[in-house]
Formats: sequence, structure tokens, C-alpha cells
Amino acid sequence: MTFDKLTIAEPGDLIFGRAPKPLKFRRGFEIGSGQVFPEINFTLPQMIIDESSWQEVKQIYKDIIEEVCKRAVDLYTPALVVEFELLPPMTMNPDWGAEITGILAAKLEEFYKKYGLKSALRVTPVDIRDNDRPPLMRSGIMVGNMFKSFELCAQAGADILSIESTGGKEVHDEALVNADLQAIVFALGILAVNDMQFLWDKIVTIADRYNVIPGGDTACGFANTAMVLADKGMIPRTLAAVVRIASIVRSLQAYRQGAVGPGKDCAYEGPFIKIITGTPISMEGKSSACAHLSCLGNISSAYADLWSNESVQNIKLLSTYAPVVSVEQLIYDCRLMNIALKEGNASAIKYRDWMIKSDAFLDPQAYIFQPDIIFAVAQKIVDAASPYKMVLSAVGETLKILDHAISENALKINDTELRWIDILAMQFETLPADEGILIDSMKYSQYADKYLPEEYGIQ
Amino acid sequence: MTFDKLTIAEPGDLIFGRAPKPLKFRRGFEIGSGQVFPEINFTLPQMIIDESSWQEVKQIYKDIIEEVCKRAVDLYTPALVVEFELLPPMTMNPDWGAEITGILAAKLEEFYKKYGLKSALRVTPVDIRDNDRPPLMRSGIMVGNMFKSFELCAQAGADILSIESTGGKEVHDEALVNADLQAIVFALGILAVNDMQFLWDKIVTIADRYNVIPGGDTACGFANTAMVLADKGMIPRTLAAVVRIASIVRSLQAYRQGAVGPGKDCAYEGPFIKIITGTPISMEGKSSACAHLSCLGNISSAYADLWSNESVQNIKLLSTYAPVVSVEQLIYDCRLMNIALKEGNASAIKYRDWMIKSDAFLDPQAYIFQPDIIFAVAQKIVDAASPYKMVLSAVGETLKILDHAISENALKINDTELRWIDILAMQFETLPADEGILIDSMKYSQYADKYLPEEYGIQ
Amino acid sequence: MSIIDDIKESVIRGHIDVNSKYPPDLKDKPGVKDLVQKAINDQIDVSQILRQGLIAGMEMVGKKFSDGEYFVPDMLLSAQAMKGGVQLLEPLLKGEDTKKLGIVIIGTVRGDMHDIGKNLVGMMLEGGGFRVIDLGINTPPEKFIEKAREHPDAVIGMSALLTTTMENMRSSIKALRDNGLQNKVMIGGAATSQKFADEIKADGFTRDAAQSVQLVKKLLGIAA
Amino acid sequence: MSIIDDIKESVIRGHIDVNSKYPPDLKDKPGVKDLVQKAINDQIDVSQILRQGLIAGMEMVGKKFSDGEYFVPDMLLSAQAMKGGVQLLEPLLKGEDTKKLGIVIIGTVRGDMHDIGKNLVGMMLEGGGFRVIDLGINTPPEKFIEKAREHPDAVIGMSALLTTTMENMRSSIKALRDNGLQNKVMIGGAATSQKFADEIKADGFTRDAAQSVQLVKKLLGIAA
Ligand code: B12
Ligand code: B12
Repeated sequence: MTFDKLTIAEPGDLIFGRAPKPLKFRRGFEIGSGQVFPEINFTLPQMIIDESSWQEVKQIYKDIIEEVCKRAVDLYTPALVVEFELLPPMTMNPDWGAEITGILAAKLEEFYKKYGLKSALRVTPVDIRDNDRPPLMRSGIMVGNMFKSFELCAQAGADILSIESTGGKEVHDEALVNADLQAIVFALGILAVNDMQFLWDKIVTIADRYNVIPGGDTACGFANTAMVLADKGMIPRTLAAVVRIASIVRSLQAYRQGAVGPGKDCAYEGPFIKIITGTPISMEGKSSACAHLSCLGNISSAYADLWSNESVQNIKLLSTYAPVVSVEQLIYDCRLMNIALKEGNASAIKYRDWMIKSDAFLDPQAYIFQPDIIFAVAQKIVDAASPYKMVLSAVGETLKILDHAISENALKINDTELRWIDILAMQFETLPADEGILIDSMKYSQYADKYLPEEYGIQ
Repeated sequence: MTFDKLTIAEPGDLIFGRAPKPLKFRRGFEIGSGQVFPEINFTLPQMIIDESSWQEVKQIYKDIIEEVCKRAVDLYTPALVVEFELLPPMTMNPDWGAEITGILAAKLEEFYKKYGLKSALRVTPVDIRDNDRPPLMRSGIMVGNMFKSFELCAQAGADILSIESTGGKEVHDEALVNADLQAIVFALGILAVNDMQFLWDKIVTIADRYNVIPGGDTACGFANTAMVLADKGMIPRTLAAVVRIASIVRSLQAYRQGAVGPGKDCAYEGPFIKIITGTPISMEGKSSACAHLSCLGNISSAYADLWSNESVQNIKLLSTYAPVVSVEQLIYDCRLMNIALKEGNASAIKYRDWMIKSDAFLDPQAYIFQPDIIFAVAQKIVDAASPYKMVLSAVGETLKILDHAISENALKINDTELRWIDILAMQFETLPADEGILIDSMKYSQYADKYLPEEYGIQ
Repeated sequence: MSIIDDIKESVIRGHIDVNSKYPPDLKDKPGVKDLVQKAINDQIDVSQILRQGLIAGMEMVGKKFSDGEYFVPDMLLSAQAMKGGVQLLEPLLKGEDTKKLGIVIIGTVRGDMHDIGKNLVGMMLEGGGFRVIDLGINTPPEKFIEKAREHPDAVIGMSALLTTTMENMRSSIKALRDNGLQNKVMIGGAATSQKFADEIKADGFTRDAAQSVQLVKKLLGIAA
Repeated sequence: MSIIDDIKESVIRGHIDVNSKYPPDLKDKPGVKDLVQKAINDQIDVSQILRQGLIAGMEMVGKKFSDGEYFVPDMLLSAQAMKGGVQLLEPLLKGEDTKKLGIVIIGTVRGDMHDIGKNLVGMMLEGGGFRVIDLGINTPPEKFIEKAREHPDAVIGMSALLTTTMENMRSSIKALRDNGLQNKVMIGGAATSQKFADEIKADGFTRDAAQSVQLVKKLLGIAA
């Protein structure tokens, strides 16, 4: 599947709740055809996962899903998506992940039959290849267990398969704190893209075999790390914005291999993918403050087809357990979006534009989330000849846009940041047009010992 | 201060962010004149409060306020209101409550000077009279400590004084689970009102002495208890709606004694008070799911001048501490409201109406939050001759409205509820027009030993 | 339909006697009291009236509540109606019929004034056939100890809703044990959890009143 | 402005040598290396070059970072520049000047692959004058023990970001103690807190890398 033009041809048509390629689910609903639904995530409280605690682990997941579904019914949610993000031991022992998947799927089925609660289950194994440094991406026991995990979870009742894959991260992590644009582009534009090709080809095959939906990937390990670091004042926000843009192409690769969405909640590159591929996306923002703070609290919901809390531990708040609190908040947020949608396009667009105005001018990471900018950057991507060139022209375009925004005073930014816009522009100039040159030069860089070229199919 | 007509004469003028009688604060901002601001609340995690833990208690409040203010600055909030709700030992030992008040006030002052963060501090002592059963409302050591607590907190830097007072609750608690409308009306329309007269007269005097603002009270102990019980399926939602209406008059009494707002966040009767008195109100909804679940998640924000999380313990979530998570969510919610307001009245009203549509038809407690109903009920209240008569005609009107809504199929409601609409109507018929008769009959009721008439100035 | 069934039915509907106007549709019709009196006059076996009429009816009520068909006030009406009937039977009943299943001592711990939840639990337990001694709110450990001494077989139920009073459950339990009292202790209240119960060595926990009857039976070894 | 000041200034600006293009405005101007070499040639006291030039400069950098004027990459540039200078001085320095303040062994605990935070801490500590031994991610207790044996005076820093790996800090600390190792242990990572640190008997905790230098000094009794 190649995308040589934008599936959503008009910035005005990029909006929450509507995607050109909606997805149908067996428990009675469709994503992307006119409504936004909550996607609830949850994880274990502070505890060890091993044989001795396994019974307790299962009980916790049973309790969570029961409570969450009850609340969803009480609040008449039109449909509910549940994400089960495996924890590392659950992928290392694929049976464990599958067992929890089975528990969740059974409960969703029960609530569908008993109360008509429409639902879908997204299952996200861990990219455990990241366990070794330098990581083995295509060989070794981790790779085997990871794919086994996908296989067993698909069997056990998953409706959607996703992953937060980490190809290229071993280089990117260090490149990021060095603010080394060349290494960042190498990691995202070459290593990551190659890995996505390899990885998603296999995931799609598994998904087809068990006839579940190959959802999508996320640049969490790259761009969300950057977002969190920027929020902590450790790296420039401008850099975080650039990293987000540079990560679009590697996430897009999943769709080139046959993924169909819904995109993963923490993939803030989602809107760019939605405009290119037309697939529905999951997003998160103020709703996921429990998982990480952000400067995209409202603007991130402007294009969401699913609205998520990313993750929260199962701990007791004053009212009840945290996952139930999250699902209630998600449901109420979705109600507003759905009422605006129901009122017609003008109202929906109005609401979308409020979400955008709310955040766009306060942070470069939010600024690039405006429809016309998403449109312009996405256009550059579909026009480029190779993934590497896509990254180059998307980043180039973004640096231009930000520079212009600053000179126009359209964007709040402090001096410490300003200095970095120039440095990044300088670095960008030095990027070779031919990726071969970059690949060679990296062999002699400080990053050389971090990655294994053959694991990415390059010499 | 008597209110014999509605200050907001048009249902269309009842909206978030705007109140006819805005309030000015010394740290640079005004509530009710065109913007909605976050009001953040927080409380201690699981721990004991005594001499041995006091240092730790203070440290926790120091940490919370520091983190919350930092985040508020990072997110450019136009202004921040902080509520410090004392815990019982802090009112029993008035010095303790004052010490924490001082800590919070100092930090707010520091952030105002350093970063220009505009802010106000609301302090809410506990109604510790509730400690004894039957409670002494006007005499005894509890009363003394309670007023001392107000006094010292006012001295220590509070900008606003509030309380969740409990006069009449000793009767109401049992009346509620018995669904005994007569006793409910007696508790709210006679006991509670008399206590509010006594209590708020004193609070206003103290506030004036230290030139701080006498905020307002809340029927939390009555109507929120009913709301929580209804949500747990223990009492009819219709009853909870009626209790909310019956509680308006007792909360209104604070304003008759000289309170000027902002109303307390958990006082969901706020919109009725706002339309009558014109004072700004604080509200909570989906934002306070951490404190209690609710069926008013969006509709409650339709008339809010402050938007609150009610309360959350200082525990660590995956991102950071829960109070910081709450303040981030509040700030983003407020941004949307303020953008709609800035766009002009049509947009603000549109957004308000979405909030209303979101919840109004799914629960009787939400149904009565529609502008025209608020208007109709409030009109009944200002037209009535005495507090008791106000309660009667407000409740009567509400029962009529709900009955009509159900026959029109304008409100989702199940059969178990339906049965109770009739029972409540029946009970209403038996209420005497003359409160003297009710007062006498209660002397021989099952509630007789629960309260002390003389503590309410009745025989 | 036999008079026993009628009794059962009127307990379920919470219709006390011919003069009581609830439920509206049964107004002026004979209620539990009237029917029980008639049954007695008809020489029907009193323990049959109690078991198959009154108790069977109350069990149905409990079920309806768990199924969300009844609210607490519905239950209270039925409980009242049942009481009316029992009062008439009591003088005629043999020992084992009147015997309660056991004693439960409940109270909200020191520093905490929340008691609605606790009261509901007490109500459920009474409905479930237990004798309930309610120590009220703001209960110091000494008070728990005193009552526990008087009733060494009683189950103790502690309630707390504040994060800052939960710890008083821990100290209350410790105080009991330090005084050599082995009464089973169950806890509850919005802020509590099974995890917390285990942590403070409570013997039991439930999230809502409905389940508390089962819990007490389990703690007393009456049910599994 | 003396050459010492120039050195300090170029460390602060992160300008390595005349060939390095950062920062843009200093391109083609002499950098730390060049200036240090010149200072050496001018016979300036090497330990003065080190202390008042390089170290003083790096201290300013740390301050700028805490004040939000610098980002991590700014710091790294300065650190690199400083290293360049130090390399030229090393052969000429007397013992006490090169001596490190102490050793810190850091690692992300077993099962956890998050290491960005840990790496930043390591970086800060090196900048702060400590020798850092990084055990990487997914570190089993045995590995901590092995290194702790080799360096009984070293401070051990453990990082964990998952709620499901925090407990491995507890077991790692226990393993150390069970093996009779008394190294001071500090912990950190998004999910951790002072409360948790106390609970698992860690000797120290900080919420961010910046404070970790102070913490280590405190643990080693170098600073209060
Ligand atoms: C009603 C209420 C009040 C009423 C209490 C009325 C009464 N007589 O109980 C009043 C107004 C007096 C009140 C006062 C205060 N309250 Co209050 N209150 C509530 C509220 C809204 C509802 C509680 C309730 O009745 N729930 C309904 C019942 C049925 O549920 P339940 O209590 O959980 O009980 C069920 C189960 O837990 C279980 N159960 C309960 N007990 C037991 C015992 C056993 C043995 C078993 C087996 C089971 C069991 O069965 C019950 C039925 O299913 C809660 C909000 C909330 N989310 O809970 C706040 C809340 C508990 N209160 C709170 C606060 C802060 C206060 C005050 C300090 C406020 C103030 N500043 O004045 C004071 C403190 C008074 C004191 N010293 O206790 C906070 C607690 C925060 C914290 N730090 O823990 C809460 C969470 C509100 C909030 N979100 O901020 N409150
Ligand atoms: C980046 C990231 C990743 C990257 C990691 C990249 C890397 N090399 O570290 C990748 C993509 C690999 C990843 C993977 C996973 N992650 Co992750 N990840 C994050 C994220 C977004 C940011 C973490 C980060 O780098 N923060 C920035 C640094 C600077 O902050 P920091 O780590 O807190 O460190 C600072 C302080 O804590 C302190 N400090 C840190 N360590 C130490 C040590 C000492 C001794 C001292 C003194 C101080 C100290 O100083 C540092 C600098 O100030 C967080 C979100 C979040 N809210 O933290 C999730 C998060 C931690 N990850 C999460 C999850 C679930 C996962 C996965 C399971 C996801 C999956 N299903 O694939 C896997 C698990 C992999 C594994 N086994 O560990 C969850 C954890 C949930 C839980 N149950 O605990 C989080 C919270 C995201 C979320 N909200 O769901 N993740």
C-alpha cells in the first residue's frame, strides 16, 4: 500500500469522529463514521509479576474490566474500546499475555450480551527486543517471543493488534539528549523505517491469519520521550516538535505494510497519518494527564476518532478506582464531541477550532497541529520519493513554518528556545540528500557501537 | 439581604464565566466577569494527623502547592483559585488549620510576585458540630473551636471563607434512606435554614472583621449524599433530584446573611443561587470524578465561574502527583470555555447548550439543570413568602416538571424510578402549609430523639 | 394462592396493614399484620408462617435489591412490615425460631463522622437475621474493646471514609488484639480496600452493604 | 578579561576549539582547547586553569541549567569542551587535582528498559566530578552486588519507571544487604517517591537528575 496523495484532500475535512476509512467491529459498532468513542487503558499498581503473584494479577484485571464496563453502561456510552497494554513479563511469557487477553475479551462479550455494551479490545504486546543493547531486531529469542505474543493474543480474543515499536531507539535516545538532528534523522528515517517494514509485514500476516485488525504503531519511544523531556525543560520544545514530525514516516510505514488503524493513542503523529491514509486514529490529551502531562491537552482531540487516557494504575481515589474515574471523564468528553458532530459540520468544525485555538499558540509542539500545517507537512511527505527524503522535506518544511511563526510573533517562545531554532536549521543544512552517505558516516560516529546495521538490513 | 426577584432575569443570560456581581481579588483578578478559572482542591493521602505527624503534614501541603503552582504557570493559566478544605483535627485545633492556611497563602503570594500567577485562596473549616449526636449547634466547645478556626484562618491569609455546614443533617440522613419527604423538608426547610441564619450571620461578621470574602455554603451533606446514594442504586434518582431542589433555600440563606460567593464547588444547587443572587459560583463535574462519580459531568459546567476537582489525595500517578494532574485537566477545560466566551455570546451559549444536551435527558438530577427549569424553580422561590414555603413550592414545581417530562418521554427513566415519582407526589400532598404543624408533628416522629429543637431556636 | 403466599407477597410489597397507605395500590387491602393474625387464628403452624411467609418474603426483597429492582427505602418498608408480623408471632414461637444468627458490633472509627454507609450495613445485617449493636460515629478503640469483651463471639464492623481516619482502623484492631480479644473484624467505607484490609490484618472487607451479610456468615462459619 | 576568564566563558558557551561550529556566533574563534593550550604555554598555574577556568565554568553551566536557561544538550556541549581542556592538563596535573570526588554505580533495575532518566543522572554526576559506572538497563541484583564488592565506598543509584519493576529495587537493596554490602543506595525514576524510598530502606531519593549531585555528596558526607 503506497500513499502518493492525501486521502483527506481538504484541511477542513480533517476532524474528530470522521475518517474516510471507518472500521467495523464484531461487537456492533464502527469507528470513524461520525462518533468519537472512549478508549480506556489501565495497568497494574506497584507489584511484582511472577508465578507467585499471577493469580492476584489476573484478579486485578478482572476487577478493573468489571468496574469499567459497569460504569460505561451506567453512563450509556455508545461504545467502548479497551486497550490492554502488556507488561514486559507478559510478552516474554506469551501465555500470560494471552490469558489476560482472554479474561478481558470474555468480560466484554458478557457485557455485550447482557447490557448491549458495544466494545472492541485492542491488545498491545511489548517490543521486548529493546531488552538487549545493542538490540537484535530480527533474530534471537526476544523476537520469537514477541511474535508468539501477537499470535496468542490474537487467538485469545483481541480485536485490534498494536505495538509501541522501538527500532532505531538505541540510537535515537542518545541523539535526542545531544539534540543531534543528523543522528535523529538516521534513527527515524532509516533504522526505524526499515524495522517497521520488517515488523509490520509480520504483524499484518498474523492479524490476517486470525482475522483481527492490524491497528497501528506509535513513535512513543521517540517523540513522546522528546515531549516528556521538553516538558521537564531538558530539551528544546522546538526539537520535540521536529522529532514528532520526523517520526511520522516511520509510523506511516505500518500502514504501507497493511495496518488499517485505529492508530495508537500515544501516537501524536496520528493526525498526519489520518490525513494521508484516511484511517481512524486514537488520541489522548488532558484525558491522559494521569499518564503524562502535556502541552496538547485540547488540540489533540481535534482529530480524534477514539479518545484515550493512555494508562493509569489501578489505585483507589476518593471516589473509586482510577480506571473507572478515567472512563467516566472520557465518556463525558466524547459526549460533547458527539453532540457537536450531531449538530452538523459547522458545529463540529467550530468545536474543533476551539480545541485548536486553545493550545496552538503556546507551544511549537501544539503549533504544528493546526490543520493547514498538518496538510502542508503531509503533502511534502506524499510528494517525496523515499522514506528518507520524506523525513527530510517534512522536517525542512517544519523548520520553515516555525521560523516564520516566530518572526510573525504567532507563537509564544522564550529566548533559550530561539537559540535552538537556529542551531537546528544549521544542522538541517548539513544533512546529505543521499541516505547512503548518512549511513556510511554513522558508521564512524559516536553512535556506531549502539546499533547493528545487519539487524536493519543495511551494511 | 432579601432576594424577592431574580437577579438574572433571562434564562439565556445564565452562563459560565459571567455573573452580574463579579468579585475582585487582591492578587490581580476578578471572578465572574467573562472568564472561568480553575479551582484546585487536594487532601492528605492515607495517614494520621497528630503531633507526631504534623511536620510531615505541613511538608505534604508545601509540596502540593509548589507543584500545583508550577504547573499552573507552565500552562499560562489566567488565574488560579486554591481551596484548602480543613480536615477535622485542623478545625478542632484551630491553630493547625491556620498554620496550613499560612503556608498556602505565602506560596501563592510568592508565585504572584515571581511569575505573576494571579490567585485566591478559599479556606473551608469543618463543621465539627456534627461530632456529637444529637449535635449542639449553638453551644458547646465544638461551636467555639469552629468559629475560632474561621477567625484564625482569615487572619492567616484566606481570601474566601466557606463551609459545608450540616444543620439538620442529623434528621436528614435517616429521612433520606427512608425516602421520607416530610422529614426531608423539615430538615432542609426548617432546621437547616435556621442554622444557616445563625451560622452565616457569624461567618459574615468574622469575614468583615478581617476583610476577607464570605464565600458560600453547600448542601453536600444532604444533596450530594443523595446523589452518591442514588448513583449506587440505593435511593431513587428522582428523590435525589428533589433533595437537591429542597436544599437550594438553605444554601441561599447564606447569601441572605451577607455571603457574596463564589459558591462552593460541591454545591450543585449553585446555578439556582446564581440566577437568584447574581453571585459567581464554583462547580465541578467530570473534573471531580476523582472525588465522586456523577451524572452531571458536563451540564454542571454550563454555569460555572470556577471549575473544580472537588478533592484528590496527594498520591503519585504515572505522570506525577494527582493534584497536579487535576489542575492540568481543569486548566484545559477552562481554556475551551474561555475561548467560546471570547468568541462572543452566540458561541458561549452554543457551548453551554452542548454541555446541557450532553447530560440533561439521561437523569432527573441533570434534567432539572436546564436553564428554563432553573428559571422556573428559582422564580417560585423568590415569589414565596417564607423559607419553608419556598421549599414547598420549589419541590412542588419540580415534581410537576419531572412528571411532565416523563409523560412526554423527554427523560430516560426506569420502572423502579417511576413507582417512586408517584410515591413522592403522594407524600408531597400530605405536607402541611403551616410549618408550625410540621414542627409539632416531628416531635412525635421517629426522628424526635435525633435533634435538639432549642439548638435551632424552635420549640 | 395460600395465605402463606399472601403474607410473603405483602412482605415483598412492604404493606404493613390495612391502614397503611403504601404501596398506593394496596391501600385499604389487608397487610402483613392482618394476614399473620388471620393465619394464627386459622391455627397454621407459626414457624411455617415465619419461615415460608415472612423470612421467605424478606429474602425475595434482598434479591430484588441486589438486582436493582428495589431501593433501600423499599427494603425498609418490607422490613417494617415483617417486623409487624414477627411481633404477633413472637409470643407463640419456640426458642430456636427467635434465636438470632449472631451478633455484629458496628461503628465508625474515631475522628470520622460518616455513618450512612455504616447504617446501611447495620440495616442489611438486621434484615439478614443478626443482632446489631451500633456504636455510632467517632468510636474510640476503648468502646470497641468494651463491647467486644461483653460479646466475645460477635463480629466487629468498622467504618471509615476519610483517608485520615483509616489509620484508626489499624489502631483499633491492634488495641483489640493487645487486649487479648479475638473477635473477627471486618472493615469498609469509601476509602478502604481489600488491600488495606489485609495490610491492617482485618479479617474481612466488602465494598457494599449488600455483601456484608454474606461476609459475616463467612466469618462466623455459618456459610462458606 | 584574563585568559582564565576566557576559558571559563568558552566552557560556558560550549565552544570546544577553533574548528567547532558551535555556538554559531563563536565559529572560527579560539575555543577551550586553544585557550587552555595558550595558558599552558604562558606558564599559568595548571591547577588555577583547572579550578578557576574549567571547573568554575562548568559550575556556571549547572546553574544555568537549574535556572532553565540551558538545556541538556547545552550542558553536554560544555561538558565536551571542558573534557577537551582537561585532557591537555592531565599530564601536568598533580594527584589531588585529578582525583574524582567518588564513585557512583548506576543502573536500571531488572525488567526495566527505561534509561534516559538514568543516563541523565549519570551525566550530571560526571559533570559534578564523580566517576560513574553505568550497569545499563535490566540490571539483575547480582550485577549490583558484584560491582558493589569491587567498590565498597561507591554510592549505588537504581532507576525504575514501571510500577511492576519498582519492587525490584526493594529486592536489589535487600540482596545487597543480605550479602553484607553497606554501600549507600539512592533511587529514582518516574514511579518512585521519597515515601517509597523510605519504605524499601533506600538511603536517598531525588525527583530529578539536577539534584542527584547534591544527594550523592550528602550520602558521601562531602556536603550537608
Ligand atoms: C455524605 C458525605 C459527607 C457527609 C456525611 C453524612 C453522614 N452522616 O455520613 C458530611 C457532610 C457530614 C461530610 C463531612 C465531611 N466530609 Co464527607 N463525604 C460525603 C460523601 C459525599 C458521601 C459519603 C456517603 O455517604 N456515601 C454513600 C455510602 C452508602 O457509601 P459508603 O460510605 O462508601 O458505604 C458503603 C460501602 O463503603 C460499605 N461500607 C461502609 N462502611 C462499612 C463498614 C463495614 C464494616 C462494611 C463491611 C462495609 C461498609 O457499605 C456501604 C453501603 O454500600 C463522600 C463522597 C464519597 N465519594 O464518598 C464525602 C467524603 C468522604 N467526605 C470528605 C470530606 C473531606 C469531608 C469533610 C472533611 C468535609 C469538610 N471539610 O467539612 C467532613 C469530615 C467530617 C468527618 N469528620 O468525618 C471527602 C474525604 C476526603 C478524604 N481526605 O478522605 C469525601 C471523599 C468527599 C470528597 N470527595 O472530598 N461528608
Ligand atoms: C520514553 C518512554 C519509554 C521508552 C523508553 C526509552 C528509554 N530508553 O528509556 C520506551 C518506548 C522503550 C518505553 C517502553 C515501555 N514503556 Co515507557 N515510557 C516512556 C515515557 C514516555 C518517558 C520516560 C522518560 O524517559 N522520561 C524522561 C526522564 C528524564 O524522566 P525520568 O525517567 O523520570 O527520570 C528523571 C527522574 O525520575 C530522575 N531519575 C530517574 N532515574 C533515576 C535514578 C536515580 C538513582 C536518581 C537519583 C534519579 C533518577 O532523574 C531523571 C532526570 O530528571 C514514560 C512516560 C512517563 N510519564 O514517564 C513511559 C512509561 C514509563 N512507560 C510505560 C510503559 C507501560 C512502557 C511499556 C510497558 C509500553 C509497552 N507496552 O510497550 C514498555 C516497557 C519497557 C520496559 N520493560 O521497561 C508506562 C508505565 C506504566 C506502568 N505500569 O508503570 C509509562 C508511565 C507511560 C504510560 N503513561 O503508560 N517507554
